[in-house]
Amino acid sequence: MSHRLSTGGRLIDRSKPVTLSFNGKTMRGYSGDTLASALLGEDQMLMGRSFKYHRPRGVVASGAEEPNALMGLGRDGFFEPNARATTTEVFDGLEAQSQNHWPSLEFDVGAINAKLSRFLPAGFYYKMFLWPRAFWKHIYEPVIRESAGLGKPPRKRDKDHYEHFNITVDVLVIGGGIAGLTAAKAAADAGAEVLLVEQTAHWGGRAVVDGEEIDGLAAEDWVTRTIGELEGMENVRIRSRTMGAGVYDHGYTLLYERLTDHAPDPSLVRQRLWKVRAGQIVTATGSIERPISFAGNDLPGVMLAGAVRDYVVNFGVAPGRNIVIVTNNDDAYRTALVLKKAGLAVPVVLDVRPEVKGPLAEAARKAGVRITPGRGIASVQGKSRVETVLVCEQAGDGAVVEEVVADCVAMSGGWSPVVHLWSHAGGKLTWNEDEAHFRPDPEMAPTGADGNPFVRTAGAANGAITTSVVLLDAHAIGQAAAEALGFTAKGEAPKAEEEVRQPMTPVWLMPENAPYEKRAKAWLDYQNDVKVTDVELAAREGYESVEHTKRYTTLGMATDQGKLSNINGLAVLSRELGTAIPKVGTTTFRPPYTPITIGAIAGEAKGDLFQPVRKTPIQGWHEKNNAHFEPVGHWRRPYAFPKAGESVHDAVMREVNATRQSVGLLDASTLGKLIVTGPDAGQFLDMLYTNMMSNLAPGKCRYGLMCSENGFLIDDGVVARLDDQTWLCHTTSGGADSIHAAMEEWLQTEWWDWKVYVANVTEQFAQIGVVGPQARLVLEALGPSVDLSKDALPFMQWTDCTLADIPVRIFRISFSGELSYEIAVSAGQGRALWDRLLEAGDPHGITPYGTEALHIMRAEKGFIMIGDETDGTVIPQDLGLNWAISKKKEDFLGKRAQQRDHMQDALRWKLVGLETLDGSVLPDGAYAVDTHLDKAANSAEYAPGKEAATNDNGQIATCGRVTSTYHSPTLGRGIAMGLVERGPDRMGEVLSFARTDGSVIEARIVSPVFYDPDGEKQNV
Amino acid sequence: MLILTCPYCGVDCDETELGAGGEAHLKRHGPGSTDEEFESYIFQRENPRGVHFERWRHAMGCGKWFHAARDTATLEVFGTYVAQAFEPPQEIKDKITAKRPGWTWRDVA
Amino acid sequence: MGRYSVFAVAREAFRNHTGWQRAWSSPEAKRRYDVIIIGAGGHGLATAYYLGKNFGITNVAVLEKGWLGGGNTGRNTTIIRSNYLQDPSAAIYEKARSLYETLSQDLNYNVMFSPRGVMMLAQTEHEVRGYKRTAHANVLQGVTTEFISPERVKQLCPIIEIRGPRYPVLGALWQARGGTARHDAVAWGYARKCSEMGMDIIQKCEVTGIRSEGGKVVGVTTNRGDIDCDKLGVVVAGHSGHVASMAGFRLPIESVALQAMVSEPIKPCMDVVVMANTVHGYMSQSDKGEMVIGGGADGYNNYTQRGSFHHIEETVRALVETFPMISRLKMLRQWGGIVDMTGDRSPILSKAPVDGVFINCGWGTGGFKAIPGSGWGFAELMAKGESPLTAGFGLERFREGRFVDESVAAGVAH
Amino acid sequence: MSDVVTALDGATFNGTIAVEDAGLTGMITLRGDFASTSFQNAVTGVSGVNFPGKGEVNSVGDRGLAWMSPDELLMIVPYDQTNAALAEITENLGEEHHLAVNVSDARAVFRLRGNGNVIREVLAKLTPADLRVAALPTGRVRRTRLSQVPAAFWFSAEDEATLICFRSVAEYVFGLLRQSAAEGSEIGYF
Repeated sequence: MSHRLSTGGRLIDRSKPVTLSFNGKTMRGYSGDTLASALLGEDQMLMGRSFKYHRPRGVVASGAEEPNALMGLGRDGFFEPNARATTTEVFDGLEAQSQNHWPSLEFDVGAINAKLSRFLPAGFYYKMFLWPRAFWKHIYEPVIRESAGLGKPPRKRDKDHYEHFNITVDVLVIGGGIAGLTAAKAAADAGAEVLLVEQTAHWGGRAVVDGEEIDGLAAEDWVTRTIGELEGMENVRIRSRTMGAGVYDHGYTLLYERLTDHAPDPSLVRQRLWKVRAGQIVTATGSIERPISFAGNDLPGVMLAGAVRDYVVNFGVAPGRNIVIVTNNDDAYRTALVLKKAGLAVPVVLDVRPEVKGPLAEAARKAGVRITPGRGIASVQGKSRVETVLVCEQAGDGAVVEEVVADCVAMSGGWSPVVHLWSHAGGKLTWNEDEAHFRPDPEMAPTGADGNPFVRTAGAANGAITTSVVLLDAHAIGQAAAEALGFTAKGEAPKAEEEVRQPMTPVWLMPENAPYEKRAKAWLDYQNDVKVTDVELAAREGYESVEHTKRYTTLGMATDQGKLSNINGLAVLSRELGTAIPKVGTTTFRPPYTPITIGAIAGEAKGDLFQPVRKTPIQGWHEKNNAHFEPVGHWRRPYAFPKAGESVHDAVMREVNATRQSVGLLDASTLGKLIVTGPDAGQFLDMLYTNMMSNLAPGKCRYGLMCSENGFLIDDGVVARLDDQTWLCHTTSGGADSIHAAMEEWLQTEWWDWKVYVANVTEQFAQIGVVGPQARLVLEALGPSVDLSKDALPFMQWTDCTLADIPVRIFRISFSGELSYEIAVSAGQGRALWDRLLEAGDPHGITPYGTEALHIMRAEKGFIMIGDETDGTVIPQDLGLNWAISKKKEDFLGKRAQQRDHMQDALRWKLVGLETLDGSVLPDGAYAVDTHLDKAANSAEYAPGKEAATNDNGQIATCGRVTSTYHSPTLGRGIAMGLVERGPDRMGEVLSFARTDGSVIEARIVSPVFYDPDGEKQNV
Repeated sequence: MLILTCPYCGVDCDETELGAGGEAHLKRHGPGSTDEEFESYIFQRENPRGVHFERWRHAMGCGKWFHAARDTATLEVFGTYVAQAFEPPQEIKDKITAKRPGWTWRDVA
Repeated sequence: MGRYSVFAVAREAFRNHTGWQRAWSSPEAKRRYDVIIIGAGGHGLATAYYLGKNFGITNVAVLEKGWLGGGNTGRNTTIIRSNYLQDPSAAIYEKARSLYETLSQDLNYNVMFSPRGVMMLAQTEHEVRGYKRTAHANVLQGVTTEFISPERVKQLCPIIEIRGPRYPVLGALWQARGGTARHDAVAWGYARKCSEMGMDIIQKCEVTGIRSEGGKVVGVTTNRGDIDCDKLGVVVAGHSGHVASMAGFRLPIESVALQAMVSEPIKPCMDVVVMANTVHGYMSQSDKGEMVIGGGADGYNNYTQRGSFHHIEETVRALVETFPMISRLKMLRQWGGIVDMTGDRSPILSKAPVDGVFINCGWGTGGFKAIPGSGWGFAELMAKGESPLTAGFGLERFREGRFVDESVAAGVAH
Repeated sequence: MSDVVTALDGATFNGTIAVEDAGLTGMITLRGDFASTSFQNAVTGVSGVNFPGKGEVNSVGDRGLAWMSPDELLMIVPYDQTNAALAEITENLGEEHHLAVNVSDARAVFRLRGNGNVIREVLAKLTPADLRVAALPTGRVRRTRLSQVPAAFWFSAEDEATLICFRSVAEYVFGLLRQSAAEGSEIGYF
């Protein structure tokens, strides 16, 4: 059984015991433990259930590669599913629950899947559940979904917060083992700015566990010394608990820093996402040990040999008392020695190599370890954990030659470099026959903006195995990285004794000729339950590419992203296909290296900071006065100002009536305001607007239209000429930035020889509309410095003056058909003027109104609204705006486009007014059905008893649609604007509009100007 | 995540400070052009897997448009230059020809 | 080739699954075919399948540079819907959706079509108007959709925050028979049937040239030699411009990287597909339990299949606002695909300037959902020279200014 | 002018650094030909500071000139002297092609005070710009992105920075800075 040893454990502090709960049970551990080591210390070998068969599973590894020990941590606003027990640091009060089982971890109904496993081979679902059709959605799929899915979903809003951090650095070194430290030191010594990060809380990686000797010091001491040196250097920054998550193009790298996961404190930042721009990146990410494929290799108690060693050395935890070791390489003997030293029994080391003669093996023999060459495991037996190991000849088919009682199996199938970060940005791999692993191909490195490599791998990640080689390699790589940035390298590599090793022997299946029954129990991907026979089946069925096999079997698609299973699976595939492994190819790795919290990706952008809210200078008043807001871009504009007990609709009606009958007040500050000035400004505006602007007289205003070069109407507004060379262009609220950008684009990239400057002064001014028959009286009450009478300031003119001693610019323009003034005032005094206007208007019952009243009034007047009458497919000619399209001008943006066939088509839908026969309001966006059956070959019923033409696809033909529709309080009926085929030629005709419920509503085609057609009201 | 150097500010811009503007060196066709010319001006675009010339705006910066010569397959940037040009500067063309033997500057239609 | 069924699986279970045959054969290319399709993705394979099924044309080769289904077919977020605004779009996407309903049975391969329902959230007044317009259009197009209330939204998808301070949910366009399918299975299922009909799917066969005589196509040149044909279908999302240039014509297309991501798997918590276009995010939950999230596309040409991280960041931001519970989930994997964007963001299914050559491309971000309809219509176009399903998507529309613009509806195509 | 207010109306926050509304500031956007001596004389004459080189900001007391683009400067003057300055520029330049507009009310100005490295750290949480001293020394202006909005900032001294954004997003930017400068969120990188 697994247990805590009485001594040892370099990372734990036995003076600091912690209490945690696992599935409600109280357990003890020590500060420095991982959740996995703490549970092992309490003999909690069973830690989870697998994805497909719900097999009982224990921890296999000791780090980020762990596939089995996934837990739910915390509760409510702090609950996190699928957390790796091997990378979770314990703290007092930690709550963990195992996953994917019902009702309990020990007894899981889902385990029935395991009994049925022979019926559930790879891709079984592609071949089953075909009939009856409806069963997939309603029966099969729900069952499959419920049994899959691992952790529970969080239910509460995340109570933690996160942030980002952007930096630029010369050399980024990822990985805090001896390779990372050496590379960082080498680059720093050359003078480069260096950032060194390590995903765990500790420095030194494997070397300190394995007790290597460097520069005559114990690795532990050498690491401490080197960290000290690095911390002392001005040009170096080091950061632990910070993982290299992803490498992107042009040196962009994501680092994932976990600040409080080991000591929760909601008042602090939980996780920080670093966005690093590095000149050179050194990935010293080490290597990962491979499991071996033998029957029963997924039983709790079967672990990686290196992990077994980690638990003993780092945490003083023994995964078992009788530990059988099975290996194909020398490294596992380190585990044997560590176990012996800890006083644990190692009944036998099964070494598949026919002859065993490496120095480490010799040392093990000396320590009294029995080694049996050429042997492997026929199968591991046990109910829910390892009980006996059946030994066989590796060369054979599994005939049992020995039976060994054991409670743990430590396996080592060799080591694979961690190449994920290298391949994220396009680095390629090469197959190393000697170590049977893929390593980065230096000839095929990811290249950056300058076309040169920007990622280098160092040490074990680069395929180096022994300490001495790792150090030499890392030193050289660190220097090379600095030199690539123009620094001059100096200094010697740290030294370690040359290590003699006996070559490893690849073992992809144990025993070599294992029969089906054994292969069907030999796991490749633990989490997703992919077995040797699954990959073989995929290959036989023609899913020959790695991508096909992965997707068909789900090999490597689990949350560990195949860190343990990829190579073994690839080997089985190549064996089945009879193709060499490198020929079969490898899969590309995608970011992140291990999963990162979505909240950390969102960073600060949540709640109030989710998106910017743009506020006008008068926003404060709106908020105080119960405005019902609607988002308009990033602005929030008042839709209406409901009074206590008043519905939004009633408020809108009241606002329209009050404005038409007396006077209303509108915050129009969001309107775009662009200054265009220069000798060529007139010529420029004549190109931008469809109508003529160069001949507008100073002091006057003109309504203008802008089209895209593709012909479509994109914006409209009133242009005022300020002086001989200067125009002020008003755009829609949404158009302010885009039209400004468009003007700059044309001036910079097409007409750069024209003398024109543009400035966006939208936010310099608050703009207030004073609208209605009493508008002039309100302004006059504020002692204007100029005469505002009909003749002094006629319609479509502007003037500078003061109102209530505040400097303003008054435009006499109208979007409502009423007598109306738009007053521009410096933003800093916008609120002051608004308040003065409210006071001055009080005797007239002045009524602030919102966007909906604005829309209704413009619709009553037949004015179009960009975004309602236009949708990116409408040209001004469609809207009866030909009067605003210059015939004289040879050219303007959109003119050529509007000459194309389809835009000249007589059958285009054109703007009309629409009046329902019953006075009701037409539905938004309703379509008029084409009842001209003669036009089409076919027809169909579209509403009870009604026929309509249909097109070749059997769709009912339409001849128009509603673009704006409102209840007009002024007319006391529904009014609408719409686009209708040849509409203006069909005045008086009644159209049928289809409701979504299949019924129809009839409306007559009328003029779009419903109110004051002769414009008498705005000219008073 | 590209980095491009704004030829006006001289600063290295993060992609998120920039706005992409599509193919560079297009010739405007207005009234008087044929339907084919106009279609190609508005819609037909070079879409090479390799050397490409494109427009960028230093949107979150000086607001100026500039051009970049970039490889769309490797994302290598051969250089950036001001937008007031009918074709890339000679040194950028030379640099590309050196790095991509056989490459020649097309005559922009 | 044996039929797939629960009985077949049971039978094989007792002989250790040794009896399964190859899902598709891998033959050497013949010298000549009636029709060659370049590209063994979903659209290419579906085209071949319907050429055989609907028109009896089976002397067909499908040439694939890499592995079948290895392109965007296997890189998308598997959403299937047809609630489009414009008639031509609604027609082809609804044809596709209706074919998906029975595709598993038709192909005898479970593509796991799951009509769990697709909702597009309206979070501004403008979107409300846009989606109501689409709902009205859909009624007449024979596409079943409805505009539903915020309460109904909450009921259908409890994890949505409908009272978000910034963008409260004002309603949604709901298509109950929209949903998802298993993307790889669609390609594999079509491939298996094509192979069964005697068509040749030739993988690792890269077309390096298109040969024509007197303005008519006569065949292709490949890394495995020349192959002749009467008709050539080009169905190579992400590489269309490249292949078109071999035939000597240009396309109104730019290729950009589009990104997607999945979270770690969790137990079922979301039974519908949700698209929130105001905040540019969409999400569904796969049968494995992963939250599948669609990201944005780069604004610049990019063939790296990687794309930029900030799109993921922007999408995730938006989704955390709308689905606060995902904040504590972890991103498992992100990836990119190359998508072809046309001038009006709608696809091109058209005769090409070269006689005998047909082009199917420009699906942008919306290709997967269209596969069966695209194959059906494109097969008809290739066989008969015209098809009502493809009529609106001809190349000439860009010259005439006759666009099929879906961006006009509040819903952006995904 | 008593009723003139800034967007933040004097808001301040003290965390790892001090964030303050800089109050009413006169700002003029100037566009013209930098090569023209008359243009140079006009703006230096009015501002009383040297013409800035590319990416530079020169200031003396409450007056300054910041390089915004190859043809755009931001002139800073006392708020109540803005119109006078404008008039003077217009007069000095006469017919010469240029643009000079008052943007004092269109912007919000923040003053960031504290340890210079911490100020850089706070900003680095929000902008992709390279904030190493070598890349952004005192007297150099950087126009960039602050989370989701455009902004410009410069160090007038190693322990004081000025940040400018659009008026409408002043509250958003204040919120960003407040969160990034929250106690306990120090990184200690720079």
